Amino acid sequence: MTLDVLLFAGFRDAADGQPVVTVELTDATATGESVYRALEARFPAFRSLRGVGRLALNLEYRPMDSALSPGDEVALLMPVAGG
Amino acid sequence: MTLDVLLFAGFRDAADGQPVVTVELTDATATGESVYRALEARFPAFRSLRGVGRLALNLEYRPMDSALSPGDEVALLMPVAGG
Amino acid sequence: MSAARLMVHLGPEVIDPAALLAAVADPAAGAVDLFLGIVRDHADGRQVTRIDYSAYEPMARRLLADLAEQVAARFPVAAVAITHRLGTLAVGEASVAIATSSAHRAAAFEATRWAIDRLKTTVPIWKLEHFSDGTSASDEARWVSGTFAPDLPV
Amino acid sequence: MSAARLMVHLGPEVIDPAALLAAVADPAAGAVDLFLGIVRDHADGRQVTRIDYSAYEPMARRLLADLAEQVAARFPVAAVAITHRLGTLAVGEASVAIATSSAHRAAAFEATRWAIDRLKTTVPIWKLEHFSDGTSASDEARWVSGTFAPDLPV
Repeated sequence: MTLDVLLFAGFRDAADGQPVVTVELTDATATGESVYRALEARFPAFRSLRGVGRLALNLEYRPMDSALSPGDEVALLMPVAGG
Repeated sequence: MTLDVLLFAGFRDAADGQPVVTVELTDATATGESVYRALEARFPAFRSLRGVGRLALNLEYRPMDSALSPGDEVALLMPVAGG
Repeated sequence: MSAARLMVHLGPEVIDPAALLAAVADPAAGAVDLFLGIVRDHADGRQVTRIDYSAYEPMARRLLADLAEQVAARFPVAAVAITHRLGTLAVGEASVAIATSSAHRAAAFEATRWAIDRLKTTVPIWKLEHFSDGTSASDEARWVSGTFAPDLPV
Repeated sequence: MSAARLMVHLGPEVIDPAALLAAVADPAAGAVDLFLGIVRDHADGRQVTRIDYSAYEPMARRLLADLAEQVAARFPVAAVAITHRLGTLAVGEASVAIATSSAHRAAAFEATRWAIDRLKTTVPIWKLEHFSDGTSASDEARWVSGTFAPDLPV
């Protein structure tokens, strides 16, 4: 399954500044965890950020092991710092 | 000793609407208490307000038994309700 | 902090929140909290039509200035602004405004709340509430019952 | 109270506190509390020159709307207004404004404070702080370290 992953703040920096990265997921059941592993494989900077971020799935926070479907809007979020 | 007493809110109403009442104090040491007794003697409505108010002496809260001197600015204050 | 900037005002002028926000603006402040006390349309289940605010003005001005100093002494604020209005106010009008600024938000929230609590129990201001029972001819007024802070001399 | 009026906004426009105060005006409200978050000139002892605010905009808008509803469900408020700014902000500019109105003041203070605490740990907004060491050529930037509310799914 191919998914676009939206990246912000430190995660975007870790992906060489790209706001959207397309990943190919080969797991039988693709999850947020699969996305993270795919990003780590491509961008080593993601390794040191492991466990820091959260998964957003269709504009909602969801557990990192949530199953993903084609067409889902997927994003990885660094700890938020608004205000 | 003759003193002008400033009255506000419910105390002014109790003095038939007068904002300033001049009282003649005959106590050897005139205090806020002397003022209150003089007002009670002239305006019976002060009797039911006994213990409710506070003495202001030269723009500061002071104990009701504070000694007063000629020229002092004396006021009786109902419980405050600003804001 | 004794270096805090202080502004107080008591008078019949309409309260301008922007003026208070400008008074507490400070490059070192990351937080501003502004409280407005407003004449509301009901009290004890009755319809309020307006409130007359009166004060022992020279003492109230002095205690407002003292209050601003106390706020600055108790909380790490950059600036404090307090305005209380006098005269006849319609429903929806602001009777009091307090703004504080501080580096971090906890101080501004706590300073502003302490200030309004303290103002209400120390500054010699009184309010005469006017009620209506809905008929245009009716007008009944009563002094809003007040409170003295427990530490004031008796 | 589900009848509370709610207003939220996220965008690059300069924040107008008067617009938030107007949005929470209500004849039944005796109290308004307005919080402003401001870009301050220092952080960790270093001189801040500006902050870039960015967001996952569609999710941030949705969570701001959710936040306003949660405030209205938790506190007896008449109205809630929340605005967060995006883009590059200079020192002294407001990045966020939250106003609430309520019959009595405790609810407005508590609702506004709860809202800003919750916003800071749930709404996907990030800030890139720019520092200066005092020489005009220097510009160093770092992401301000953030936090997730403990109840968010991991």
